[in-house]
Amino acid sequence: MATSDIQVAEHALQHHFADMEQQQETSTFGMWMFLVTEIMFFGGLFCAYLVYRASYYQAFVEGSQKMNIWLGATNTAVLICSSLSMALGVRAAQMGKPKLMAVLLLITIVLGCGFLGIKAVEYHEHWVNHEFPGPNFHFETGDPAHPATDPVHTEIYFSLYWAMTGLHALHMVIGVGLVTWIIIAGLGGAYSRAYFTPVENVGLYWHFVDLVWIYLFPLLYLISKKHGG
Amino acid sequence: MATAVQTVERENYLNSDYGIKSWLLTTDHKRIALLYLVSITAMFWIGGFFAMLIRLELLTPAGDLVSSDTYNKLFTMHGIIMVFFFLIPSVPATLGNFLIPLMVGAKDLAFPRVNLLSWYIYMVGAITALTAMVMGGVDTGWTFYTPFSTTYSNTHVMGAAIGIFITGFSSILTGLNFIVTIHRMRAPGMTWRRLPLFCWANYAAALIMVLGTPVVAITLLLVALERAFNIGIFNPQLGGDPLLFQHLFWFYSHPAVYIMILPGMGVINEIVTCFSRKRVFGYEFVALASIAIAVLGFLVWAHHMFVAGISVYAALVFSLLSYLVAIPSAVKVFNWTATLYKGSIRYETPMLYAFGFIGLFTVGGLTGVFLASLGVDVHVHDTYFVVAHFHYVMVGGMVMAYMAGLHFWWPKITGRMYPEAWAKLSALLVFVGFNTTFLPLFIVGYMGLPRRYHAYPPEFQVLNVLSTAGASILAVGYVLPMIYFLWSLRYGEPAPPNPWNAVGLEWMTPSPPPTHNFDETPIVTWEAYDYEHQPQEEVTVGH
Amino acid sequence: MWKNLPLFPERASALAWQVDGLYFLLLGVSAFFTLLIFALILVFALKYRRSVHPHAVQIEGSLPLELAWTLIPLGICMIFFAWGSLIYFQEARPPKGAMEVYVVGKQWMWKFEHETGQREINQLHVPIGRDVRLVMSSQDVIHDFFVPAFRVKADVLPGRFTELWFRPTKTGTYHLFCSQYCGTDHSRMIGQVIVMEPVAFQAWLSAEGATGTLPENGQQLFQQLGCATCHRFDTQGRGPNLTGVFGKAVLLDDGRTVVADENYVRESILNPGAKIVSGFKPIMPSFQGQVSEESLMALVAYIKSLAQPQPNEPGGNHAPAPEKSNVQ
Amino acid sequence: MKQMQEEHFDPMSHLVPISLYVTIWAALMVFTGITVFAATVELGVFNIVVALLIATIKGTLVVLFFMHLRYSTKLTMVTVVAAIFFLIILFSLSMTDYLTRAWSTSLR
Ligand code: HEA
Ligand code: HEA
Ligand code: HEC
Ligand code: CUA
Ligand SMILES: [Cu+2]
Repeated sequence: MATSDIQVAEHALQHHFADMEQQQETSTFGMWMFLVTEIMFFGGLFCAYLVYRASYYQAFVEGSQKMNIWLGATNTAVLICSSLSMALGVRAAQMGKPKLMAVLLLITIVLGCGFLGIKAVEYHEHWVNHEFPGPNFHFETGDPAHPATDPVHTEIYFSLYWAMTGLHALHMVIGVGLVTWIIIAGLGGAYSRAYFTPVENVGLYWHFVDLVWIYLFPLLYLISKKHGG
Repeated sequence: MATAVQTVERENYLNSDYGIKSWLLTTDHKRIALLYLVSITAMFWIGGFFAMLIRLELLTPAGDLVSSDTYNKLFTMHGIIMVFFFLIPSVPATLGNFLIPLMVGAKDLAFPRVNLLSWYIYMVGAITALTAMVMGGVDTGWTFYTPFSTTYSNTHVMGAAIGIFITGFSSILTGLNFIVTIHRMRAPGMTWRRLPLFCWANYAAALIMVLGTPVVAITLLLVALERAFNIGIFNPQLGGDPLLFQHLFWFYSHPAVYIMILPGMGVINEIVTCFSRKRVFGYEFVALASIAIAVLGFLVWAHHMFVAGISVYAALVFSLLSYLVAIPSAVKVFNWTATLYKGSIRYETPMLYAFGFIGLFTVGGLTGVFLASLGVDVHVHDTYFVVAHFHYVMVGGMVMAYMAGLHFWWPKITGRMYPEAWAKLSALLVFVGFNTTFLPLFIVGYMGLPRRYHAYPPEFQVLNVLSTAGASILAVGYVLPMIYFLWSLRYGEPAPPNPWNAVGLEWMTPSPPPTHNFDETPIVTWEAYDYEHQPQEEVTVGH
Repeated sequence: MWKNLPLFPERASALAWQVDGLYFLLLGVSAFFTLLIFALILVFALKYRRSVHPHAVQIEGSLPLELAWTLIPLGICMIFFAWGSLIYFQEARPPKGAMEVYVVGKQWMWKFEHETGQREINQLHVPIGRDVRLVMSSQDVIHDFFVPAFRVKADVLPGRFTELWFRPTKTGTYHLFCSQYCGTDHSRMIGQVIVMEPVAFQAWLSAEGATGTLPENGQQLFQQLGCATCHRFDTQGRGPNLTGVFGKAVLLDDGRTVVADENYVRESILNPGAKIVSGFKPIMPSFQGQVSEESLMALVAYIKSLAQPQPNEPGGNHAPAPEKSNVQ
Repeated sequence: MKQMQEEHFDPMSHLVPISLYVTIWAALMVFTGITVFAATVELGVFNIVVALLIATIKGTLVVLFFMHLRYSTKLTMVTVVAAIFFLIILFSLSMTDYLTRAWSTSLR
C-alpha cells in the first residue's frame, strides 16, 4: 500500500476507534442499520398498500391502468443502470482511482436526474388528469364501456401512489445530493484504497433506493391489465 | 473521607473545556448525556405541570377549573410530552448515553457526531411540539386517532405530529448508535456473556427504536399529509379505514412501551446486584428475557384494539401473544427477587427505589395481564383502569428506575455525593404519593369511569380526591431531588471513583471520568457482577 | 356500602357475572404474586441486611427454578386467556331473535331508533330479560358505546356498522358512556340505559309513539330514492331482487362469495362498485352523501325485513364462512 | 501499528470483478423485461405472484452483489434478515385482522 494511502487512512481514523478495520466495519454496519430503519419506514406504506389492495382490488386495478407502463419500465431500467454505474464507481474508489470514480458517479447522477425527470413527466400527467387525491380528484376509466366501478377506493390507490413514489423521489433527491458530495470530496483526495467507507455507504444507500423502486414498479404499475368486471 | 478543602481536580470531561460552545459542539457521549439530562428534565416538569392541572380539575365532578377543550389539550400534551419527550429518551439518552461506552470499555459511542446530531434533532422536535402547544395546543390524545385527528380537530395537530416525527429520528439514531456500539466497540475480553445487563437491556430497547420508530414516523407523516391535502388513507369518508391508523400506530407504540421499561430494568439489575453484593441470579435468563421482550413486543400491538372493531379472530391471536410477552417480564422479576436471597443487603437510596420498582412494576405488569384478557378488557378498555395500569408501569416502573439510576450514578456523573437522608425521604414520599395517586384509579376504572373525561358523575369523586391528594405528595417527592441534586453540585461531598464499591468498568475510572473515559483500554477477564472477588471493605460515604 | 363511595359497579346483565368472575380470579392471582414478591423482598431485605449478613453467598442461578417461574405463570396465563376468550366470543355472537336497536353516535350525542320506530336521544329504554342487539355507526369520528353495569363496550365507527349485545337482568337506570375520546364534549356524551319490566316497556313504547316502524320508513325511502326502479320484486329489474337476500351468501362476479350482512348492504348503497353481484352490471349509482346515517339504517332495516319470513324473528342465517373474505 | 493494519485489514478483499457487475446488471434488465411482459398476460392471482417473485429475485441480486451482502459479515446478513422478519410481522399480523374480519357472520 502506498504511503499516501496510509496517510489518508490515518487522517480519517477517528480517535475512538482502535484501527481502520474497526472503523470501517463499524460504519458499514451502522449504514446497514440505517437501511433497516428505512425498510421499516417504507414498510408502513407498503403495509397500507397491502391492506387496501387486498380489500379493494378492482379499484386498484383501475387506478393502475392510468399508469404509463413504458415510462415506468424505462425508469426501472434507468435506475438499474444507475446502480451499475454506482457499483462500478465504488469499485473505482476501492481501487484508489478518484477520477474514474468521479466519472462513474457523475453518470449515476445523470441517470438519477433522468429518473426524476421522467417521474416529473408522469406526475404532471396525473396532475392534469385530476389524479391527485383531494378536492380536485376525479376519476374516470376513459373507457365508456367500463365506467369506474369504485372511484372512492381508486382515490386511495392514488393517495398511496403519490405517497410512495413521492417518498421514493425524495430519497432520490437526497441520494443525488450525497453522490455530489462524494464526487467533490473524492476529487479533493479524501479517499484512497485504504479509506473509502463514505463512498461505499452512499453506494449502499443508492442501491437501497433502487431496491425500493424494484418493488414499487410492479406493485403500482403492473397490477392487472384486465378491464373492469 | 474528603475534606472540605478544594484540591486541584484532575482533568475530567466536565472541566476539560469551558463555555457554552464547548458544550453545544461536544461529541463526548458524557456531555451529550448531560445535554439530554437537562432537556428531558425540563420536559418532565412541563409534563408534570400538566399532570397537576389534570389532577386539580378532577378534584370536583363538574368541569369547573378549565374548559373541556383546555382539559382535552392538557391530557394530550401531558401524554405526548411524557411519552415522546421524557420517558422514551429518559434512561437511554441520559444514563445509557453516559454509561454504555464506559460499561463496554470504549472511548465513545460508535458515531459521536451522530450522537450529537440526535440531541439536536430531539431539540428541534421538542421545540416544534412545544411551539404547537404554546400556539394553542393539540387535543387529539397522545394516540392521534383518526379521523378525529385528520379531519375533525381544529387544533395544532400538524405541529405536534411533526414534532414527534422529528424526535422519532433522534430516537432512531440513538438506538442505531447503541446497537453498533455494543456490537463493535466492546473492549477486549468483554464478551456478550460478560456484558452488564444494563447494556443488554438497552440493546433490546435499541432494537425496538430502530425497528419500530420508522413506522410511527411514516404514520404520523400520513396523518399530516391527510390534514394538509385531504387525501384519504385513513379517512372513512374517502373510503379509508380508520383502524389502519391504529394498527400502524400501535405497531410502534406497543413496542415503545418496552422502550420505556427495558432500560429501567437494566438499571435495576445493576443496583440490585451492587447493594446485595451478589452476582445476578440467572444472568443468561435475564439477558435473554430482554431480547425476548423486544421481539415478542412486536407481536401484540392489537391488544389496544380489542373493542375497536377488529376481527374477533385477530383479537384472539393478539390476546394469546400478549400473554407470551408477559412471561419474560415475570422471569426478570423473579430473578431480581432471587438475587436478594443470601445477599448482603444495604438500603441506600438507589436500592430503595429499586425495591419500589420491583413492587410497582409487578402491580402494573399484572394489571396488564388483566387487560390482555379479552373478556375483562372489553369492560375496562379506555377507563381509568388502563390509566392506572400504565402509570404503574411507566411512573411506578420506569420513572422509579430512572430515579434509582440517577442516584446510583450521580457520583460518577458529577463527582459529587447527594445527601442521603433527604434522598431517602423523597424516595419514601414518591412511593407513598404514587400509590395514593394511582391505586384508587384502578377502582374508579373498574367501576367504569372512562378516561379523558373532563367532568364525571359525582359518585366517583371521593376516590378522585384521594388521587389528587396523592399527586401532591408525589409532586413534593419529585421536587425534593431536583433541589438536592442541584445543591449537591456545589455543596455535595466529592465522590470517590467507586462510592458503592461496585463492580463494572464505569467504576474503575475516576469520578467524573476523564474525557477519554479510560486512561488505557481495559482488558476484561472477569464475569459481570463479580462481587465475589470484589474486596469487601467499605468505603464509608456520606452518613 | 357508603352511599357516596361505591367501590364496585352494579351488575345488571347476564354477562356481568362472567366478567366479574374472571376479574376476581385475576385479582386473586395478582394479589398472590404481588404479596409473594413484596413478602420475599421484605424478608430477604431484613434477613440478609448487611449488618447481620456481611458476606453474600454467590449463587449462579438454577435451571429448575427458571423453568418453574417460566412455566407456572405461562400455565396460569393460558387459563386467563381461555376464559377471557370464551367471554369475548359470547360477547361477539349475539343470540338469535334479539331485539334490535339502531344507534347513531355523533359529536356529542347518542341517537337510538327502535325497530318499532321510537326514537330517543341519550336515553335507551330496554325491557328486562330480553336480548338486545345494537347496530351502531357514527356520523363523524369514532365513539364508543359503554355501559359499565353490563360490562359491554364497543367502538362506534364512521363508515361501517359495529354491533354489541346484552341481556339486562336488573331494572334500573345505568350509565351510558362514550368511552372513546371524540373531541370537546366527549365527557358529556353520556346518557342512560333504562331497564324496565316488560309491561312497563310496552307501555313506554306505546306512549312514545312513532311515525311508522323502521322498516316502514325504510320502505318509503326505498321508493323516494328510486331504488325501487331497479330493484323490483320480480326478475325484470335492472338490479337484483332484494327479497331474501339479507343473511344469505351472495355470489360476486369475481367469483367470491360474501354474506349479505348489514355492512354489505351499507356498502352496496354507498359504494356499489366495491362488490358486484354476479350477473349484473355495475350500474347502480353511489348514494354516498345522499342518505344520512339514520336513513341508511332504515334502508338496512327494510332490506332485512324483506328476508324475514315471520316478523319479529330476525332470520339468523349462519351460512358457512366464505372462503375468501374481505374488509367491510 | 501500520504493519498490523496491513496484515489484518485488506479493504480490497471484496473487489468484485467488473464482469460480475455487468452480468448482474444484464440479469436485472432482463427480469425487468420479463416482468413487464408477464403483466400483459392474464394470469389471475398469479400475476401478483409472478410480479413479486421477479421483484424479489431482482432485489436479492441487488442486495447480494451490488450491495456486497455476499461478501459481508454474518452480522450484516443477520441484520438484513431481521429487517425482513419484522416487516413480515407487520404485514402478516395486520392481515390477520383484515382477512378474518368477514369470517364472523354475527353481523347478519
Ligand atoms: C412502560 C410501559 C408499559 C409496560 C411495560 C406495559 C406492560 C404490559 N401491558 Fe400495557 N400499556 C401501557 C404501557 C405499558 N404496558 C400504556 C401506556 C398503555 C395505554 C396506552 C393508551 O391507550 O393510552 C397500555 C395499555 C395496555 C393494554 C390495552 C388496554 C386497553 O386500552 O384496553 C394492554 C392489553 O393487553 C396492556 C397489556 C400489557 C401487558 C400484558 C404487559 C406486560 O408486559 C406486563 C408483564 C409484567 C408482569 C406480568 C409482571 C411481573 C410478573 C410476575 C410478578 C409474575 C407473575 C405473572 C403472571 C402469573 C402472569 N397494556
Ligand atoms: C411517561 C409517562 C407519564 C408520567 C411520568 C405521568 C405522570 C403523571 N400522570 Fe399521566 N399520563 C401519561 C403518561 C405519564 N403520566 C399518558 C401517556 C397519559 C394518557 C394521555 C392521553 O390520554 O392521551 C396520561 C394521562 C394521565 C391522566 C388521565 C387523564 C385523562 O384520561 O383524563 C392522569 C389523571 O390523573 C394522569 C396523572 C398523572 C400524574 C398525577 C402524574 C405524576 O406522576 C406527575 C408527577 C410530576 C409532577 C407532579 C411534576 C413535578 C412538580 C411540579 C411541576 C410542581 C409544581 C406543580 C404543582 C404542584 C401544581 N396522567
Ligand atoms: C340504476 C339502478 C339501481 C338503483 C337506482 C339502485 N340499485 Fe341497487 N343495485 C343495482 C344493480 C345493477 C345491482 C347489482 C350490481 C351491484 O352489486 O352493484 C344492485 C345491487 C344492490 C344490492 C346488493 C344486492 C345483492 O343481491 O347482493 C343492494 C342491497 C342494493 N342494490 C340496494 C339498493 C338501494 C337501497 C337503493 C336505493 C337507495 C338502490 N339499490 C338503488 C341497481 C340499482
Ligand atoms: Cu363520543 Cu367520546
Ligand atoms: Cu400494549
